[in-house]
This record gives sequence, structure tokens and C-alpha cells, in this order.
Amino acid sequence: MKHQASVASRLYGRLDDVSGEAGYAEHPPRVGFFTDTSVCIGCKACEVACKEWNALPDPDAGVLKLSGESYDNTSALGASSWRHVAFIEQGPLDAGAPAAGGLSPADVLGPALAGLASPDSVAPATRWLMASDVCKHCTHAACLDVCPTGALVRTEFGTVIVQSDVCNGCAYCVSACPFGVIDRREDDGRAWKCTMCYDRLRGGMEPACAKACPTDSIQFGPLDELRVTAAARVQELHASGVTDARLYGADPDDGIGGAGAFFLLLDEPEVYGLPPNPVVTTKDLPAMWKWAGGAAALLVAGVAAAFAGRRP
Amino acid sequence: MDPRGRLGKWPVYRQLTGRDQLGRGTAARSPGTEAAAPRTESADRVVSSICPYCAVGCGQLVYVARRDGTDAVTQIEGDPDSPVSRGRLCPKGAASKQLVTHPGRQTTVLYRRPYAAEWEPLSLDRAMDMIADRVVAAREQTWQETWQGKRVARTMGFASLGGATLDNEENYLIKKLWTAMGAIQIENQARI
Amino acid sequence: MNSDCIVIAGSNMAECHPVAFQWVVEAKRRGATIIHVDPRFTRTSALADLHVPNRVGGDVVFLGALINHVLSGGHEFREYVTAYTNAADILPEEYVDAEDGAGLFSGYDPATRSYDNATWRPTGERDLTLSHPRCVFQVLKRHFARYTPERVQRACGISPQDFSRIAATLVSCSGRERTTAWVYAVGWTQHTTGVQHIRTAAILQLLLGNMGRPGGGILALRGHASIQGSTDIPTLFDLLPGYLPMPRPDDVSLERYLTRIPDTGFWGNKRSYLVSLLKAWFGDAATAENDFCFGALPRISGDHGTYRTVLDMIEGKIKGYFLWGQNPAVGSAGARLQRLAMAKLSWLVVRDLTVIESAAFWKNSPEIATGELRTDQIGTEVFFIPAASHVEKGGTFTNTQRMLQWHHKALDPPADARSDLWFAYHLGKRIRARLAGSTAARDRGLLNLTWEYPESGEEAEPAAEAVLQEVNGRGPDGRLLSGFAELKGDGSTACGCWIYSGCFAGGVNQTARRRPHTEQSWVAPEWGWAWPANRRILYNRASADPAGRPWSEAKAYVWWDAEAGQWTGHDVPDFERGKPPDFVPEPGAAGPAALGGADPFIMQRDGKGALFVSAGLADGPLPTHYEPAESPLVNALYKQDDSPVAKSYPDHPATHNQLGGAAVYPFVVTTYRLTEHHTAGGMSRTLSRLAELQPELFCEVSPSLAALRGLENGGWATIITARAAIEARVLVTRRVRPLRIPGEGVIHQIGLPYHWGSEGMVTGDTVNDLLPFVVDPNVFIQESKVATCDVKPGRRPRGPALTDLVMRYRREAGLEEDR
Amino acid sequence: MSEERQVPEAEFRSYYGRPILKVTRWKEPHLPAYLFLGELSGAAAVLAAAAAATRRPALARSGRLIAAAAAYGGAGFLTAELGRPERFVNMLRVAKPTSPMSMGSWILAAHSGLVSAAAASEVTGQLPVLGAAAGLAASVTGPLLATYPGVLLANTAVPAWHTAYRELPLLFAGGAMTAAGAGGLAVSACRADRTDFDAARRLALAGAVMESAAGFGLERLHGLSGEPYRQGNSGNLLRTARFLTIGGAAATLAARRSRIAAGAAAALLTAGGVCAKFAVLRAGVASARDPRYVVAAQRGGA
Repeated sequence: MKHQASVASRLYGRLDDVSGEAGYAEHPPRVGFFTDTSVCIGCKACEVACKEWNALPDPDAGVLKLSGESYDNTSALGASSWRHVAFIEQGPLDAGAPAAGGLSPADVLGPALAGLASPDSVAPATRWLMASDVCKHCTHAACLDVCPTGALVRTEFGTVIVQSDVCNGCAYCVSACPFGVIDRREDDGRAWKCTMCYDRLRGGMEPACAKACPTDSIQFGPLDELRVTAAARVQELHASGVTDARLYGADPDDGIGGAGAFFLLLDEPEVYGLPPNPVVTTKDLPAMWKWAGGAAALLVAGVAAAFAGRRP
Repeated sequence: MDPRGRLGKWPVYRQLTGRDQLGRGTAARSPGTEAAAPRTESADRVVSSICPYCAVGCGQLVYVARRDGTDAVTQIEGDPDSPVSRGRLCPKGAASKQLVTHPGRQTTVLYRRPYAAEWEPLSLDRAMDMIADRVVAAREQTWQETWQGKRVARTMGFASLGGATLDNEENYLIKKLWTAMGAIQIENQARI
Repeated sequence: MNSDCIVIAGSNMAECHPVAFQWVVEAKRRGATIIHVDPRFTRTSALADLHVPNRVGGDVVFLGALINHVLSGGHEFREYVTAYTNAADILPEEYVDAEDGAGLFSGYDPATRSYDNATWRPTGERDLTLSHPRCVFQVLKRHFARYTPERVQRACGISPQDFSRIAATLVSCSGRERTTAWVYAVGWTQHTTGVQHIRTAAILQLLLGNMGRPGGGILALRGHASIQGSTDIPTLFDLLPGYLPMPRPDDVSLERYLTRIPDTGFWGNKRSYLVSLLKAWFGDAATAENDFCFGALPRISGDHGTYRTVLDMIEGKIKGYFLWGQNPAVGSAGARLQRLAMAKLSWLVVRDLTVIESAAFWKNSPEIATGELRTDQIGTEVFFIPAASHVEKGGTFTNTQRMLQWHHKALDPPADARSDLWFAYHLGKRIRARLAGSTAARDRGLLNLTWEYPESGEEAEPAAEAVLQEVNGRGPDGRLLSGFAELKGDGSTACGCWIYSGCFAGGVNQTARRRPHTEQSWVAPEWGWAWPANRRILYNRASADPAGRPWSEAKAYVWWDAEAGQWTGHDVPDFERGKPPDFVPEPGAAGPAALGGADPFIMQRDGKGALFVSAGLADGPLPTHYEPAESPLVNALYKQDDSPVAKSYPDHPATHNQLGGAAVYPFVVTTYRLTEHHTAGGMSRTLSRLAELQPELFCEVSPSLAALRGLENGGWATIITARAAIEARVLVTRRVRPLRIPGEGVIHQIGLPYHWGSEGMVTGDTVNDLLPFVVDPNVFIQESKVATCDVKPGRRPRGPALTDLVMRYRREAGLEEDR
Repeated sequence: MSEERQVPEAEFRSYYGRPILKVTRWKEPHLPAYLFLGELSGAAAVLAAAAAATRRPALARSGRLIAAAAAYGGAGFLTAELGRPERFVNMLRVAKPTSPMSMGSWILAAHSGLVSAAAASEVTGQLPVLGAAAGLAASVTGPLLATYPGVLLANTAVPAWHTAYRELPLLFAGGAMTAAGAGGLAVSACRADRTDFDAARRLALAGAVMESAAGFGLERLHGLSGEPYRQGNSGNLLRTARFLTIGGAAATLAARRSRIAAGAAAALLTAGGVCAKFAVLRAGVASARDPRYVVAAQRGGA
């Protein structure tokens, strides 16, 4: 196991031994989630099991409102919601590529309804996509890279956690995450996100959400094995005519070096609120430092020029 | 630990001397992370139970820990041994810990006087006596020995609703007691 | 998991029984076809291979047409039908089928709105060729002949294409090699024709040979944790434990009572069941001389169901009311009447975890807001006695597969909270103490009751194990019995519930067994204990052919082991172990002895599956389509529009004219549950983890209905029925489809989850206010799945103006008097 | 109910129009203030060193004092912005090259130390040699302090910031020169000796030119990612900033004579700098809030 990965691959691209690169001499195999959304029944057991295990704070009662967006009243991941089940209602027209007249979920809310006269002018729902979203525990984790205090670290299991006894709430990670997962809890001041139940992993236990999931849509295990299972599942679905099935975040050569929590989706990622092709910002960091250095030099030159005039 | 103690704890020092130069892992680990462990390990006992919500009957494990003198449920999750649920739960089952520990639970007797606008407290013992008195009185006032000339030996003075969320043993005692008292108006959710 | 096809109808399994749904997903992974029939496209439909939206109330037409498809196409599993069902029985000439009686069977008395079933009893001859015009098979064929795919489209809005696709799948997934399972819940039962929905499915499954076989059968998905238990050991007015009927005024003696129960199959041992029950209750006081204290039991004289009781309550006839973990102010139909009734009580005792709406009706009910009730004028004395949760008491739940599972007590209940076992036991002790000296005849039963159980802890909690042992039954020497076969009718045995006998066999609490499923067969017999006798699939004798060989290797389950001379297999045989398949009963034998070696349905007189039910059902021997009490459609099949025997309490002022016509209330409204909440919300709206998942009451409407009535997604709507008006947020969704009915135009349906009430973290209007008191004649279950309503944009009026709105609609519908 | 999130449908799909990224938690005025003070401190330190090297003791003195004050002001805003201010020392817990804020914290710490030493020796007159050495060293940390925030913002997932990783450091470097120049103008305007004034003026002019050029570059960022610099509130703010800066530059040209003009120039230049910082922050907020920017950028419509 070559520990000293080349510098470039330590910032971007394929990185096979993510714990080794973070200094762990021996460590268990990297574990992760494979979420097969084709069997998700949108029951939100994952959301509740996560909050109960991690004792996440309750939203204050006043804020509890119906979102009007199908059965999703959680709306997004956040500092106190580490699992979020998305609900997308689709008719035959807007499955796959967006046809001009098609009703995508976003515009079910809008004026599209005004012109409806006859009952059949709106295609019936024939598909209701449900997916449980979670932190991706990226191979190249922007949140971890940008964290100035070392609060965000790679664990021996290859997962990414916020060390709440270190975090000073600088919130740099909030802007760095390409998936919009981590956030700062305003009353508490610190940043929070899914830890893949790091404490449970230390006790040899399965994360709470994966254990609770009634249909095993959330599968937990060694990442390599999950990638094999997932690929087979995609073939199985394609064979049975579900040609929309595709993996998301499973490719170790993608923009974040592959995700520790990857998905099987049935439509484009953005339909679920996921970025289509996220790239870890650290990839361009060397170039950024060069431009900053250049600008600094310009500044010095500018000042020097300004003072170049002879002093009588 | 490094002989210089404090300096050795400083992650930057560990970055320079250890395998984690970029400070992404071992160098930056905090005491809290080193001490991480599941709270179920500190439980005094684990009890196998069944989810109280629906009729599927999912297996549950209830972890109890003794904290400052009293027992407290610290976690309820699925029982992987159950052939019905294989360790899995639905959102309600997964919320069982909150169901049994949330502050909104009313754990003291409340009593409302006729026509009163508010609750008032009442001792459990006193309440049981008052209820027993009322049952005996209602039974007496409404006893029906016969109905349309035939012996019925019953009372229509008080009724009972509920049982589907109760244990079989509880249903048994209620049915046994009610029937022996002649009270026939006894129903539960199986009918709604 | 072993099914080749699973039809989920009248149930939203993925939402209401999510963890059980893992097995449907498992079956689907193995290639099973999943079909979901539901007015809405729900989370179950999302996983189904085919979702078929149907007009609520047309189920008998849909299922009847499937029967017609099977019979007219000769797709029935002939050998199974001939051997295991009563298809061959020949009916008397006097029998008139609904087909010829314009929707009524022979023996109907309009005055009492009830049937006399004398003309339904089969003659006793049988025609195994199933060709005799008056044999059940042919009667069945004629009965459903007019239930055609076109009729299905007219009554249910299901297209002929969808219908034929389902019919073809059912047929191809049944027979020797393959089995189909049906799954239903209250979507079928909460109708005035509820029982008949299940009957139609039973007939269909018998014709296709799916009963008693792995991957087949009909799974009832019951609601609450132990609702199955609460009908086995019934806190119900019409039953004694083990489904023995409650005595009636004519049962002047034990013998007279026993003659009223048919001697069919294992009911033949009814004496031993009842006498053992009486010995369990009255102990030594019950002797042969005093009819084992049979006289001490009260007699019921008709409908004492919860709706009848509530109507009596409104008239002030009832003094006290006990609520054990039930919340009628939100959870029962006609919730407004439930609250008005409780206001007429002298005293109310509520046993629950939180202060539910029924406990605080005198403070926060909608009627206080409209001024119909005033707190200072409600004389009801209310006791709220906190209940222990499921982890603070030991005991058993019986799940929807008849399996008893023991849940262990993890810790003591806090403060005053006590288990219901404690409450019933100590209330009983106190009442018996107050009547200790009495010599009055009426008190003898109570005083003779065996009411001593070991108490533990300073709270004196009675031992649940002891109660379960009493239920299990003991022999003369006190030994715990191992099954109902050991029960005697001479008073030498005591048993609290004969079908549960064996749950403590050998002195071991079988219900507490926890052998991991990974260490036993897929039937998992060593986890918990299923009644009767730990059999997991009932009537599993039918999984073998008449000669005792499995119908096919793929579906082998129970079979005859010739050498061992007994039945064996994956499960406990639901049959006398030693009775060979070729056994022929003695002529004139009764009870179990009358059952032949090829008679799997051991509770029937002839051991045959009942296609035709000659006795026991109030609304006819064969399922017949009747429109719901409130429906936008007229019955397209018969002159008799709605159920001739349904009960709607027309004699009571509160329910005199509670039903509204389709002219003023044009849309169909159906009620249902959500995964995130629990029935009346007491155990979910009080929890932040669940309240935040579904915070507000909403109504699901199609985009076209939204456009028709100007409803805005996320906005407000007011739903009005002849009983009440409530407000809900609007969720515009294409998952609710308008149904195009040829010749009738478009039927719009509105969906309303009914969890909300005035207490808890998230509150809302109570949907059950909208529903009437209309019940099925057999089991008195209310019709809460279908009613008619109107819907308007915006929030509902506050205060008395709300009552005015409801009254304005009623006047328009010609229902002047107060509701 | 969700009208304002009603984004044009044309070619892209989203989850009910909801953001894909999390909008930054960095607040106004904290971030813009920190950026401005960091630039001022950095450039002022360089100015001071240059002044000292060209025997302009008065300007050197002012430069050092300004550099120290601005450094502490900046550090103050940075700490106030933290969710847990009492843990600000954790910024020096690790030294992570992958984290611009980690590197920035070390730069700020060093720079603050140096400018403090320089300022202290300036004020007390003690250890002048050491003070001068510290001042000289500060002219190395200063420029980095001024431009590292460009990397800090660019090294995020926010499309508008990430694609501007060339323009932002230049904007901040220019802003630094302008700020220091404006400071110099203000300080030296009231002194008879013109040479300080001329140097500061040249510095301010150079800064204004660089800052405006960088601002112009931001607006010209091709593709959707640059849109927030052209449109909406952030776009307006950026244009306002440039007008102020150009106005300031003009005033600087005219400031040879009157003290009032010099003061006006300093004010306009400062206002322009601050305004540019607010514009950059709000552009980042707009860019994160609208899912279109993420989807279009990653679907190749960048």
C-alpha cells in the first residue's frame, strides 16, 4: 500500500486508500452507503432513526409548516437534518429528458394550473421518485480540505466527521461543500453533518439509518463490495426494463474521487436536487495560490513604483 | 505519547512528525473523537420488546441505563433477530424512544371537576377509589335484571372503549371484569 | 415472499405497514408482479408494477368481474375447487339469487331490513361434475355473469385494458406451480359492504386454488399493535374469548346456548371451550350443578356497538365511559357526535400517555369554538389516569399474522403512570371490596371471580405471566395445558381462551421465544407463538392434493408422510396429525370427526371452503354490489341501490337525516393514514420527530379539480359534508386522478388523512367530523372510506358562522332539521 | 406560496427550485470589513516599508500605525464572525495548505505580530532597528494577507466565486493599493512636504486602475457563473464600486492642490473598495441560492 500518494492525486482524482492518505497506518476497509432509490418507499424511517440516535435538536414548533412539495416537509439536508427524503411526482411526459410541454415537479406549483379546463389535459402521475439523501463522505472532501481548525477529519473507516469539540464555527465548509450538505447551526455556532454514526462504527454497529430502512434501500458496508452490488443492481433493473437506472457518485475517477455514500437514481441528479457533475474545489487550489502570489507581487511592485521617484 | 507531552498534543507538531502532513486525519484527531463509542455500550441492560404502533409486530431492542439514581431508556432500535422485521423499523417505530421519554407525556393523575374550566391534580389512590365508587353506583342505578321479559342480568350504565393498543393480558382482565360486572357495552378499535 | 403475484387492494401497505412491505419488495426482486388497486397513487403504487386507480365503493364489481373472468374462461383450479370447496353443494329450489331478485336474495324482510336464511341452506346432495343448475358453482356463474369489464369501467373507472391485464396476471400466477396473494386492510373493511369485499376475494382465491398455500391466501393487514389480540381476547360486546358468541336472552341454560353454535368442524368441541372459560373465570364456584356459573354472564340483546352506545350516551342514558388508549374525539367516525355524547356523561376515565382530545374535549373541542358547547355547562367529571408505555410493562401483542410476541418490561413507569393490567386489576379489587358482603344475585359472579394474581414491586403490579398462564389453561392438577385438544367439557380443565391454549405449553412462555430467524427455517416457528397451535399458514392441508402429495415441488408446504403415518412439512399442519388423506368420516358424525382426510377447512361442517355461505352473514350468501350510503353514482347492476341491510340509525334524532345527496355534495371523499402518523395522532402528533414530517392536515386533489374549484397548491380549502365542514391545506397532485365514467362524466375524488385534532405539537381540524354513523350489518364497522362532499377555496369560517355554513349546505340538500 | 423561487423553466430541471448548495453563513458587515481591513493592513505595511526605504519617516510611521490598527480591526471582525468566537485560537491548531483560511490565519498571526512590533517601536522609539526589521518583514506578509482572501473565496463550490479565482486576488490586490494610497493621501494631505503626498497619490491611482480592471474582468466572466456580477443587486453594487473608484481616481488626479480634494479622493476610493467587497459577497449568495447556476455550469452551459 503505497502511502505517499503523489501530491496531485492527494487533492483530486482517484485515491484508493483514503484513510492511509490521512495518516492511518492500519485501518479497517473503507465503509459507506449505497442508496438504491428504486426500492425507497419514502417512509422517512432514516430521518427519524438518525435524529433519535444523534439526539438532534427539534425545530421549534412554530416553524412546522406544510411545504406543498409532495410529501417532503424536511426540504433539505442541514445542520439538524442529516437525512432528507426527496419526493418527486412525475407523469409520463417528464420522465427522462424534459419535453417542452411536460410538467416538471417545479412548475406544478406555478401558473401551469391556470389554463386547465378538461380533466385529461394533465397527464396522470405514473411515477413517484423517492430518495433518501445524505452526506456523500467524498473521497476528496472539500469541507475537510478547507477546514482551518482540523475539526473536519477523515476517520479510520474512511468517513468524514466534524469534531464538535474543535469546530469554532468559521463556516468555510458550508460554502465549500458541492452538495450543500453541511451547515452551521446558528444557535449552537458549530457546523454539523452526518458522521455515518462514527460512534456506532467504533462499537462495530451499523449506522442507525441503514439499520432502520425497511426495504434496505440504504445499504451499509465496505465500499468496494457496495460498488459491485450496485453495478449488478443496475444491470438487473435495465434487464427488467427500467432503463433510467444509473449510479451517481460511484465512479472513483469522478470530480470528487467517488463518494463514500453513492446512489442508484432513476432520473437526472438535478431532479433530486443533486449537482449533475460536482468537482471538489481543491482541484484548482494550486492555480488559485499562483494567482494570489502574482497579485501579491503586483501589489509590491505597485508600491515600489509609487515610491520609485527620487527623494530630493 | 511524546516525552514533551503538551507539544506532542499539538496537531501541527503531529503533522510535522507523523504520517499525516496535510492534517486530514490522524494528526488532527481530537480527544472527543478518540473517546467516541456508542451509548448503547454504557447501557445497564438490553430488553427485547415489540413495537407498540402497528400490527406488523416489529422486534425492538430497548437499552436502559441507570442515570443519577433512576433508570432511563437511552435507545430503542430494531431487533435484528426478528423474522418479521429483521432489525428494521418504520418512522413511528424508530421514534419509540421519544414516545416513552418525551416531556409531553402526562405522568400524573389529572382530575376535572364537573363544570370546571381547568384540570387539578389528584392522587392516584384517591382517583381509583372515586372511580370504583362511581362504577358501583352506576351499576346499581342502571341494573337490568330482565329485558322484554327475559333475564339479561346486565348494566348499560357505563361503557368501555379501547383494547387494540393494549396487551392480550390487559384485554383479558378488562373483558373478565366487565363481563362479571354485567357491563356489556365494551368495544375497541377493531370496530372503527 | 413466496408469491408469484401480490395484489394489494384496500390497503396502502408501503405506508401503513412499511416494514412488512420489505417482503413485497423481496418477492418483486424474485420476479413477482405487484399490483396495487387504490383510488390514489400512493407510496405503495410507486413500488408496484401496475397501479390501477378505482372509484371508491366499486370493489365488489371489480372483484366480481375477476370471478366472472375465471369462471367464464374455465381458469379455475378445477381439482382444488372440486375437492376443497362447496362448489358441488346443491341449493334448494326456494333459493332466489340477487340476480333474479333485482339485488335482493330470498328471505328479505324490508320491515326489519334483515334476511331469514332458511332458503339458503343446501339440500345435502352434491354434484361433483359441478354442472347441476342449482349447484353452487353454476349459481356463482350466473350471479356474477353480468359483472363484465365494461361494467367495471362504469362502476370503478378502471379501463378494460387495465382490467384484462390484472385478470390475465392473476390467472397465470395461480394453479399448481404458482400462487397469488391478496393483501387488504381497512380500505376494504370500512364500508357498508366491508365483509362482502373480503368474501369476494375469498371466493376468487378459492377458485384459483390459492388458499392454504405458501405465497397465496389473503393477508389482513390489521392496524394496531394488538388489534388481532383485541378480537381474539375481545374487548368487544358480541364475543367471548376465542370467538365464542356472547349469550343472548334466549340462552336460558348452557345447553340451550351450545345448541345455538353450529357443530361445524372443530367447533364441535364448543362445550369444552366454554366450560373451560367459565372454570378459568369462576374457579371452584363454577360447578356442573350451577351450569358452571353460565347464568352469571350478562346477555346481549342486539347491537351494543360503539355507535349505538354513543347515540344512547347523547340521550344521557350512560353515566360512565372508560377510554383505554383510544381517542374517539378524533379517531371515530362522526367525531362531532362522539364529543357531544361525552358532554352528556356523568364521568369519564381516560387511560393514555398524553392528554388526548377525548380527555380535553370540555376545553378545546371545535364545539366550544362554535358555541354549541360551553365548558361551564359540561357536567362531565373527567379522570385522566396516566398509562405506562410498552417498555414499562410486560405482556403480549398479537400481530397481524396471529403471532403472540412477548414484550419485556424494561423499567418502571414514571410517577403515577401504571399499566392497564394494574388499572383493571386494582379497579377490580376495589369494586369487589365494595361488594364483599353483598348477597345480591347480581354480585355473585363478580364475587366468585378468580381475581388473585401475584403482585410485585411497591406499585403491586400484577404478574402478566400469571394472566397468560390462565389464558393458556390448566388441567385438574394445575398443569399448564399444551393445546385446546386437551380441554374437557366436564369442568376438569380451565382455559381463558381456547385458541390461545398452548401459548404456555410445558410451562414455557412460548410467546417469549426469540430464536433468531437466521437460525431457523423461513417459517420461523421458534419465534413467538401463533394461534392456533403455532400454525403459521391456516388451512395448510390445502397445500397438498386430496391424496396428500404437494400440488407441486415449488409450492410444497405440508404433506402426508406415509411411513410415519402423519402429516408433516415446513409448518405445523393445520389438521389432525394422524388423520390419513383417504379417511372417510362415519355417516352422522359431528364436529372434527365429521371431517374427511381431504377436508382442509376444518372450521366448516364439511371441511370445504365456502364459496356459498348459507349461514352467518347478514347481507347475503354471495357478495352483491351495492353503492355506498353516500355515492355520486346510482347502482348500475341492480334496482336495489345501496345495501338493504346496512345500519344508519335512522331512528335517532342525531343521525335521523345525516346523509347528503350528490347534487349538493358532488365529490367523493376518502380518508386514510400516513406513514408518519398514528391513527388519531396521540402517539405521533405529540412527538417532534413525527410531527415535523407531516405538520399540517392537507387534502389531496387532482390538478383538474383544483382548477375547477380554484384551489391553490399550498393554499387552504374548506371541505363540507352533510355533517360538518373542516379546513385543510391543499396538495395539488396528479397522483389523484379524476375518473372518467362512461355515461356519467367525471368523478372527482378528494383524499384526506384523518390524524389531526386540537392537542399535540401539530394540530388541525378533525376529518372524522365529516363522516356519518353508517355501519356494516355483520360487524358494525363504519363506512369511513367513502362519503360525498363539496370543496371551496380558502379557510373555513370561525365561531358560529361555521355551523351556519354547514346548515346552508344542508338546507340546499333538503335536510332542514338540525344534523 | 413559492412564487419568488419561480425560476424560468426553459432548459433545466431542479428539485422544486430549491438551492443545491448552502448559501454562505458569512455575514455582512463582518466579511467585507475583514476583507477591506486585511487589504489595508497588508498594503499599508508595504507602503510603510517603502516609505522607510525612501526616507519618508512620517509616511512610514503612519503606514505602520495604520497597518497595525487595520490588522487588529480585521482580526476582530474575523473572530466576531465565528460561531464559537472563544475558540478562535483553534485557527492555529493545524497548518493545512489545502485550507486558504488555515494559511490565512497563520499569515494574519505573523503579520499582526510584525506590524505590532513595528508600530510599538515606532510609538515608543525603542529598538528602532528591530522595529524596522519587523516592518520590512511585514512587507512580505502584508501582500499575502491582502490577496489570500481571493483564494479563500475562490476555493468554494460557489460558481460565481470559483470561476473568479483569477480576478478576485487581483481585485483585492488593487483594493489594497487603493486603500493604502487613500490612507496615505489622507495622512499626508495636511503636511507641507509634498513628496509623501505624491507617492500616496501614485499608489492610489495604480490601485484604482488595478481594482477597476479586476472589477471589469469579473463582469466579463463568460457563461452563467459570472451572471451575479452583471445582474441583480450584486451586479449593481459592483458597478457602483467601480464608479466610486474611478471617481476617486479622478479626484486623486485633481488632488494635487487642495486638501479637500485629497480627502474626497480618499473617501471615494475607500467607499469604492468597501462597496466592491459587499458586491463580491452578495454575488456569492446569489450564485449559491439559484440551482440554475450549479446545474448549468456542470451541464456544460457554464
